[in-house]
Amino acid sequence: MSWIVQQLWLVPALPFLAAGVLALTPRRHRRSAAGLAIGALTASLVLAGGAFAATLGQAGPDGFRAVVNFTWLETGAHAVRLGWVLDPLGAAMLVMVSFVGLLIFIYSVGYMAHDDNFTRFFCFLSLFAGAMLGVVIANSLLLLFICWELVGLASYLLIGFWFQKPEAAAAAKKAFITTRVGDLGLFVGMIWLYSAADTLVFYENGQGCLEQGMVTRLVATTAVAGMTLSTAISLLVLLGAMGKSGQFPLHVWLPDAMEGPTPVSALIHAATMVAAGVFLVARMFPLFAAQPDGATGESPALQAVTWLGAFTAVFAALIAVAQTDIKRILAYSTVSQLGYMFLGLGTGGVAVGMFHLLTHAFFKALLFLGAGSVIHGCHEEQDIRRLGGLRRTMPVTFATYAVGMMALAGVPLLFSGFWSKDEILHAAQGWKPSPWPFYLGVLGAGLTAFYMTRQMIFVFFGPNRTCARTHAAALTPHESPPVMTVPLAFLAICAVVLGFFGTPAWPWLQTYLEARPADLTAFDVSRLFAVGVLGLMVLSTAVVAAGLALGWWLYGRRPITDPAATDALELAQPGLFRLLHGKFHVDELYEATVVRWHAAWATLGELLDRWLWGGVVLLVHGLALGLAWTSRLLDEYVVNGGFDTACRRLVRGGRHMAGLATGKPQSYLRGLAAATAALALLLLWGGCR
Amino acid sequence: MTPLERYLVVAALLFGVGLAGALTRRNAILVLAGIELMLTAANLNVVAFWRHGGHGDATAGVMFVLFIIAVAAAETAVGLALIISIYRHRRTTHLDEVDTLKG
Amino acid sequence: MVDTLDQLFIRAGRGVVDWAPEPARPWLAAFLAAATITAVFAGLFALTTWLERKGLARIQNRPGPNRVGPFGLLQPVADGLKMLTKEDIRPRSADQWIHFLAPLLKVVPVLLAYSVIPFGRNLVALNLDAGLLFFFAVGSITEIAVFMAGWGSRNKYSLLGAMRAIAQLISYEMPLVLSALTVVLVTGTLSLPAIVDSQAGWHGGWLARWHVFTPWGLAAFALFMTAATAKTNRAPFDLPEGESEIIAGHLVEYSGFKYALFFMGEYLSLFAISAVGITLFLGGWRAPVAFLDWVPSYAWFAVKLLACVAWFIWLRGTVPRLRADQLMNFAWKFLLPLALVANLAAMLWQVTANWQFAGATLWRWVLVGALILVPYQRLGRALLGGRTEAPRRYRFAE
Amino acid sequence: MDAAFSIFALLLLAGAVAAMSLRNLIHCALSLVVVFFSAAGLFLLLGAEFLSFAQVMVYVGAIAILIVFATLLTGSAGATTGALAFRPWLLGVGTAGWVTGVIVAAVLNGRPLPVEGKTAALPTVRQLGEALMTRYVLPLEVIGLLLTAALIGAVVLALREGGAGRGKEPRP
Repeated sequence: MSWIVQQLWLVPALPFLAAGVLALTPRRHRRSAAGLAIGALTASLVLAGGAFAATLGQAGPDGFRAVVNFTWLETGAHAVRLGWVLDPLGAAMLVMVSFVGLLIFIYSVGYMAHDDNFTRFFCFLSLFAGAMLGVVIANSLLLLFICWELVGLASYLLIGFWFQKPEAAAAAKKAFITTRVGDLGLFVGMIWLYSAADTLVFYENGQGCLEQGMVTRLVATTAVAGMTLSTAISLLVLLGAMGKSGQFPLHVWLPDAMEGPTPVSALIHAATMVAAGVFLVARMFPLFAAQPDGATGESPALQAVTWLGAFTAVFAALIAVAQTDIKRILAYSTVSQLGYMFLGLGTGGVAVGMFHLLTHAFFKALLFLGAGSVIHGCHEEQDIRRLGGLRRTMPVTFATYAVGMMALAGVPLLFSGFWSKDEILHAAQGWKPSPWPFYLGVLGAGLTAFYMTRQMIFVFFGPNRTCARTHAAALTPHESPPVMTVPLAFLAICAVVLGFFGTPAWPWLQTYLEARPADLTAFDVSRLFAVGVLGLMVLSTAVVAAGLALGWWLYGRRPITDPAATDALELAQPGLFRLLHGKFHVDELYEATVVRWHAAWATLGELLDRWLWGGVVLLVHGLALGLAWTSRLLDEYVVNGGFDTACRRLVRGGRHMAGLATGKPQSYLRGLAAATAALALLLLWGGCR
Repeated sequence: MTPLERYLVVAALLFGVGLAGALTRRNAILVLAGIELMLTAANLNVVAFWRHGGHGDATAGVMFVLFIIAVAAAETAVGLALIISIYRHRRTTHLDEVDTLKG
Repeated sequence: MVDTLDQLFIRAGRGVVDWAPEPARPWLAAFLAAATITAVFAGLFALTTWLERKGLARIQNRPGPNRVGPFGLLQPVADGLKMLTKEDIRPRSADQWIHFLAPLLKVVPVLLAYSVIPFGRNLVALNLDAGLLFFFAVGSITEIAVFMAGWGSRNKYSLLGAMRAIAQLISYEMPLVLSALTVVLVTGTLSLPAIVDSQAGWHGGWLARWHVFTPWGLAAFALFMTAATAKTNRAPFDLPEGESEIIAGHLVEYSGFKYALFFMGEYLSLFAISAVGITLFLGGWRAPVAFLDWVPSYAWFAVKLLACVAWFIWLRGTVPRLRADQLMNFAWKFLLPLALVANLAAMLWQVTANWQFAGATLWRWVLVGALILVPYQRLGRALLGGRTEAPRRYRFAE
Repeated sequence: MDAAFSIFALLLLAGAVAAMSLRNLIHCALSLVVVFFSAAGLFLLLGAEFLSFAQVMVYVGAIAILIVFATLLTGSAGATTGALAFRPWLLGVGTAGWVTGVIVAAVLNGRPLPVEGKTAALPTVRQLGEALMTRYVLPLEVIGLLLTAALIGAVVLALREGGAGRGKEPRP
């Protein structure tokens, strides 16, 4: 247990500390705030690098894994244990998150220069970074869930950073609530797992819930509807992952999250947070992949992941084709790529999914930051129809954006996107249960190429349409300052370089993540030309070329000059274009069903509250009042009245009797004599005759 | 009328006169005198019964009357002392004026 | 012979009574007795008035009444005539009834008292079982009479005199009764003839066993006689009639026959009380010594009676009058306690009666004597209140 | 025998009526004496000789004098006190009449006593003495105590409390 593993908790702790300090610093210390945030993250990056180096050296039987656990909460017999773990999966994510985060921190110093809530922004960013790093190293599902919620909080705060804008506030609420729906699934799954496995720690020398002994026990018991317990829990965890990663039913919040500042979109909605869902599935992979020993074929959970991923990929790609906002196109592209990652996980396992996640993180961050510098340059203009012709005015942004676009589209050989997508398609091709995910994957790749070229042409080629805006004087777009363009360059380089680590010829990353047999680790170009691999590469290249050509043909030949001009695709397919532009009206669907249903429930509740409970309260109130009144009346007239009259009569009677006591002894004597005589009379002639 | 009844009737009449006096006279002393009369009537009754009412304990009647006489003497002494002290405070012996114990 | 002489009167009386018809016999006997008693004592009254005036005179070194009859013997008749012929004044504002009844109530009870006194051997008008009690009961009526006299005459001084007289009478009744009680204690009976019989027998064969010859008897007799003088308002205690005080006290408004009646009542009560004294202490009609026993019983009684009268007259002549408060203190603080002591002495005498050893009687005398004398000396000293008598300086009358 | 009884009874009732009705208090007191005497006489007739002498001695000798002294001390001697106002007077006499009526009625038609006739032997004074000293010794002691207490009480009550009563003219 090396020093680095012991101190691994510092990686998330430093950004948290920075967030705490920044929260207290007054707004005017802008420079020191940025410095503190960036410093903390660089420290974390160094530590992450150290940890990564540690994992490289010693490859254990199933890869390097070092665990530190401690008891957090002791309640009688039960003890809730937390802890952190260092393994290849975690190490890779650590490095990716802290490196990309650092670049985005530096970028946002320039981007947010004019904003007066500068320190607050960096405080939230540090908070987010800390939480994300926490998710990565967590060895217990509970600790993971805690950091997962913090990440959700950070995303809410960052989306709604410009809370003055109503749309931003609404978007933040939407994001938070939709992810909460997913988190609910994760939460129920967690509790179910705890009740079944009696521990939430992943790896604890044998007793951990992801270790073989516990997993076989979970698989053995059948939970609800014939599914094994592990499958049921995995599906619930998948629900959480869908929420956070914006998969099909719960993807609506991601496009609206673009209201937040662009570095936020880049960091959270491209690179890290959305990747958390995929990471969660990768972390819980043994549970997902668990099969009752007799069964064959894919485990139901992984089949679900695959189908979900494939469908979302195509679905999002279709919508992206018809969008006009530069960041929304990228948002839908992220949703689509996440679909691909799930597809990779479902068919190829952790290594395939993670490889695409890592590559996607870099080039998607690059694209977002590029869009950011475009918006920055064109004075907050986001509608691509009002952009155009920025090739000459923003050359660096154009160049880096082009690299990113080609990586995303999957231009062969040089760019990382091609290699990671190829791995997924290869795995999907070999997927036994059904060939359809492979076909959807190929279709998605083509669509991706098409909408990226559409966006490139609209934004960078054709005449510059910004000056057509009415009110502003001719605002000439200008290139972003170096503090923004340098990170772009770095990211572009990574987008290219990272691809080479996972090619079939030298699958280092896969072996690193899944500890494949030793022979595969050597560099061997010949594997490239294996029959299946080569054929697939040719197919995907053809598909990408087709997409590019279609894009250029539709938009490149006659770039539009009037922002109000109708879209070429719309001319071709007006109905389909409107459908796609309307995002399949999923929002309206939700609006119509969930929101109204909720509203109905709310009004019902309100009515219930007003009439039923109100009525009861009123009733009780009336009762009490009535009771009080009657008791007052009773007291007033019956008791007092009766009592007083009785007292008065008594007093009067008393006074009469007092009359008897005249004070004159003779009257007493008279009475006495008369009475005795009467008594004598009675006795003598009365009874005892 | 048997001799006994004669004595009893006389005693009753004496008692009645005594009571009438006690009830009607205003002066406290006379009320006391009335009471004395009643006591004498009672004594007369006792002796009459002792003498004529069958032989009973030979000395009972006499003893009884002796003690009554003694008590009557004590009572009169104290009564008159009271009357004198009342007179000294109220300057009057008229009973109907001494009625501060009125209810 | 002695017996016939002794029983002379009784036999005569019985003879007269036998002569009367049967139903009236008790009435006649009663009348006879009453008549003789009244006659005898009225006569004695007259004699005593003379005797007193003569006695006092001789004491005061003067001749006394000697004009009316030989040696003034008819003086009482003269006085009587004077009383009868004097005008009987009645104050206008006087309360007639009470004024008139007073002297009557003075005399009648005394005469009643005589009925129980045994003048001679079975020479007693009424031998009552509770004779002594009768005597005292009747004696107490005189107080009512004195009050009626004092109040009836509607005179401030007579009322004052009456109040003083009544106070004196009541105060001295207590010692009188208690000293008589000593004798009752010893003899155990209230009837006077029985008391006389209890004094029968002779000491050493010759001296009579009178009560007076016992220590307690002597003391009781002295007390009795003192109380008696006070009871009859005589001599040292004659405060009510004392001339120096309020002249005739409650008798101020009386004159003529009523005054005479009062006077007679006074003397009669004197005789009565001394008669009782004699019966109680001096052995009634018994002879003092054995060998003189033959003298008839009534004679002895008469002698003793005269002796007592002489004693009273002598007392009147010599002893100065007492002041009112001295009178009261003397009664309550001296006589009463001594009477109680006398009772105690009598009890002690009775208790030690059965001492047989030699000199028992002497020891008993010493013991009982001491029991009487010590309180006597202490009380006397207390009565003086620490004032010692100044040495007497005689000044002979020049 | 009846003559004596009727004389005494007559004297008794007349005295009583006089005592209760005479205007002058002293006359009333003196008529009381007559009542006591006639009562003593009746006792004699009834053979209770010792009682009659005790009656005379105590009542006439002590109580009558007490009453007379009381009348003098309370200054109501000369005064002529009338009876109560008419209504209470009537009430008083009425009640007395009622009570007497009841008693006389009871006496007259009451059941005759089982044993009629005179008590055989009249007790002598000696027997009375012995009875007093044996059977009735406790009552005797108590009476002694009572009389002492009454004596002291009367004296204390009648003592002049520091001349409080002086000064004001006593009303009749």
